[in-house]
Amino acid sequence: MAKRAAFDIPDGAYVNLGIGIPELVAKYVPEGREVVYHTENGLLGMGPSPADGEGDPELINAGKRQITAVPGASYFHHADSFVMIRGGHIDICVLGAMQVSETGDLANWSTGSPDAIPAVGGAMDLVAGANAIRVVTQHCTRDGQPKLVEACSYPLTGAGVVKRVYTDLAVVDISGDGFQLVELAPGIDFEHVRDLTAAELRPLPN
Amino acid sequence: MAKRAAFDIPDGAYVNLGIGIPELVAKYVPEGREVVYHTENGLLGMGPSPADGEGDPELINAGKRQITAVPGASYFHHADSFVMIRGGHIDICVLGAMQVSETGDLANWSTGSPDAIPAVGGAMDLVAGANAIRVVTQHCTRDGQPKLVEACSYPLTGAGVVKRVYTDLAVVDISGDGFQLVELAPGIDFEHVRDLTAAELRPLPN
Amino acid sequence: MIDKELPTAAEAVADVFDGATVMIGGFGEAGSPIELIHALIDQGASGLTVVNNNAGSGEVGLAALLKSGRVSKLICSYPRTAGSRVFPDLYRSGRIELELVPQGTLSERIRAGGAGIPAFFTPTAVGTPLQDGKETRTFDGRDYVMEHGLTADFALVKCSRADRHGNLVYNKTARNFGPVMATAATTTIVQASEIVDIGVLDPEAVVTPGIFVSRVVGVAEPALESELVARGVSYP
Amino acid sequence: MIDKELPTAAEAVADVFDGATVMIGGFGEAGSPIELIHALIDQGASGLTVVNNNAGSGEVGLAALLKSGRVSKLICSYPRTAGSRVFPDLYRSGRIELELVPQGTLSERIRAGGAGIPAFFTPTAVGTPLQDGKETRTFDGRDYVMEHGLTADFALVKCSRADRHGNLVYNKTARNFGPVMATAATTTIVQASEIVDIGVLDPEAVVTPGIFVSRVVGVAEPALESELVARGVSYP
Repeated sequence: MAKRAAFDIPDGAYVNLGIGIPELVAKYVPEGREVVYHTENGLLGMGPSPADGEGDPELINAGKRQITAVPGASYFHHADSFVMIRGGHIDICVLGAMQVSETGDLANWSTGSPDAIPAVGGAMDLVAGANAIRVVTQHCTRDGQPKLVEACSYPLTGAGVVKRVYTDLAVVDISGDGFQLVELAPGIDFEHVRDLTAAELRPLPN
Repeated sequence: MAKRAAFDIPDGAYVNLGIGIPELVAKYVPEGREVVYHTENGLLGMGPSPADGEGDPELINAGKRQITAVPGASYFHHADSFVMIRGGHIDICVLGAMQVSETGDLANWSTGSPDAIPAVGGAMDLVAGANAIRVVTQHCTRDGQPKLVEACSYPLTGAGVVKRVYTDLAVVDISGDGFQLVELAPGIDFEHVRDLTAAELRPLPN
Repeated sequence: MIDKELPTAAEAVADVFDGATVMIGGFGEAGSPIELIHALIDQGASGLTVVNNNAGSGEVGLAALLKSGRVSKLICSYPRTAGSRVFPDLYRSGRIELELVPQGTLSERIRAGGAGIPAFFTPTAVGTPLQDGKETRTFDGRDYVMEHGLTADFALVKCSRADRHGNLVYNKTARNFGPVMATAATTTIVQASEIVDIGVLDPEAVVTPGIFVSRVVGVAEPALESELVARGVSYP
Repeated sequence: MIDKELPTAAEAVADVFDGATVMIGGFGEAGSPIELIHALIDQGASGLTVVNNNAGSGEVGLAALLKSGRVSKLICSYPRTAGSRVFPDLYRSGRIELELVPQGTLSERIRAGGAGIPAFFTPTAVGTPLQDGKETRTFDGRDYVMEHGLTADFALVKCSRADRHGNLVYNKTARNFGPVMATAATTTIVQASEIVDIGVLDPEAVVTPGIFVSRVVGVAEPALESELVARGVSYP
């Protein structure tokens, strides 16, 4: 699904990738496209992980893993970094999700459990500011619960922000009118996806 | 009066000098004091005018005159420059004045004449933000009108902002209680200054 | 491949439309993108709202743009200029609207516009005529005025060196409004005295990251406004 | 003569008082001023409010400061850390207060504090639990939350190079919160890996101008948090 999401990233895009599966998107962007990756902790022009022993513990990404900087990169402080995000300068942000609602609400920061340590990071800023929010996630949770729902039961990261979801089963758009199937993964049929979606899923137009 | 004002600038101060007579203050700061001059168009560490033919038309002060930068200087953009001003990081700002009231109101940007081209520049930001606002000015206008008044008749630059005024006749503080004489210029007596001040002027304590 | 370089200033400003808001960098002549401004005069868009700290000098650059009659409104902190009659004449005859904004409020409004902040509170101008008609509010016993973020359709910016990504560095106090204006415009158009290969600019010292820049034009030896004015040049 | 250099971290943090608000730079270990934090633990001030993006790792640096019991409140965007039990234990047992702030709102609140802006509006957190209790307002049809500027009594910042004026440059993504925190504290205390002569730093590339810095301490070979954690070090 990261590969499928990568296919939709155009040449010249400024892109922020969330921690986890979304990070994999960078590996799959087709040859010939120049994409500039932003990491909210202060770097535009993020490159891949360093070779063994060549990293700098002060050159890390938002997931606090060592990275590199590509030619044409620039460093900046946190407030300037979020000028890029909040000000609408990031073209595409790819995030993970716990739940996505049929109106585009995203929940990806907290289960709301009173026992959990609340931690939000930059997710709320990203969903409020980036021009296109795309989600890459398994279609269901580990215990089989649908992540595409009528309304999120978890606390929101942002309301009405998600435009497209890439799962292991399908690509689904969120229009003004709910979930719209865009594409099925190889070997998957519509009924299977529909059954694992806890809201109405409109099929491909005939 | 610029010399007298310069005497009150301590070692290590960060100072912004207004256009005109206040600019002269820099020349008179006593030897051995290191003062850092800020110019709101983006330089900390402003030095004197360049030698003939050595200036850069893109290295200028707020009065748009060519200057130099001293070792330890730094350049920054306008928003960052006014972080320094509005955020209270400038220790002392020395400005000119058209009128100063006994409550510390300052008028120095407009006569309020309907025919005048209104132009404010950074004066309102400086008086709102710098830690100490000092005024250097002739005691009276060219046609003999007092500049120290009960209430300004010209539009204000800021209300209750001036703490001390240096004129050709005296040094006057503004306390919660109006104008307080601090010092007379050589050869000037109290009555003379009082007569040219359009508000109550308290004499030096006996 | 990202290549924001265009061959001429004319191509860079070709799509400026009538009625557009155009931020123009510079404090006096320092940082004034004079070749881009002249290209905009040639291009002919009218009814413009221009944001600049000043109102130009002589009859070149910004003053020439004003004189062309294509600017209906100027948002500005200090339109009084020694040696230029252009703005005073337009203003006194009611042919241009002026929005006077304190310099720090102007730069902060532009930064807010670029940062996605629609409004903020500032102590500047409290108790003065420039707070008239604006919302005020007290925080911790001090009064503040509410000011709004400012955005533009286009920004014209001058820098010293740029690369094809649009990473920029500036020359001394020519930096001034350029970096914030670059963030606040839908389309940011830059004239660079030098265009360098990607990777030449030190990532630690880039002032404007390329994400804020749409187009870059090389102008190897930009004209100096003061020199043109001294020679009595009038553009076009 | 301006000379902000102090010989030891202990002297630099000597006047931190009980109940002070202390901003601490760093994003994870990048930019974390670990020697200053350890000096603060030794110094003993308590009842502190600490502002940091995270909550530390292992039992060194920020995590050690939290473990010392001297922090009563943490203002933070992401206190969940792999491999540290310190914050979770304090939080679950009610021994520390947490103010959770989205990362961009946190950095903007700090910038606003340093810029003399008491409040601003942001779209971040609208429609989420983190807008609860906050004023909201609609501009141009979109909803925004009002957030307040954040200031501190002290800021502890790590940089790569400094001079005696307090001009600073940073190393790569260790820059993060340092520059804005330096503007927002009454007293900004910096640990620099190198202190250079005045005039060595390029004026075009200074990131934090000296006006924002109160004290500089040279720490030639700063410890790496991850290395200390890997070795199981617990401070003190």
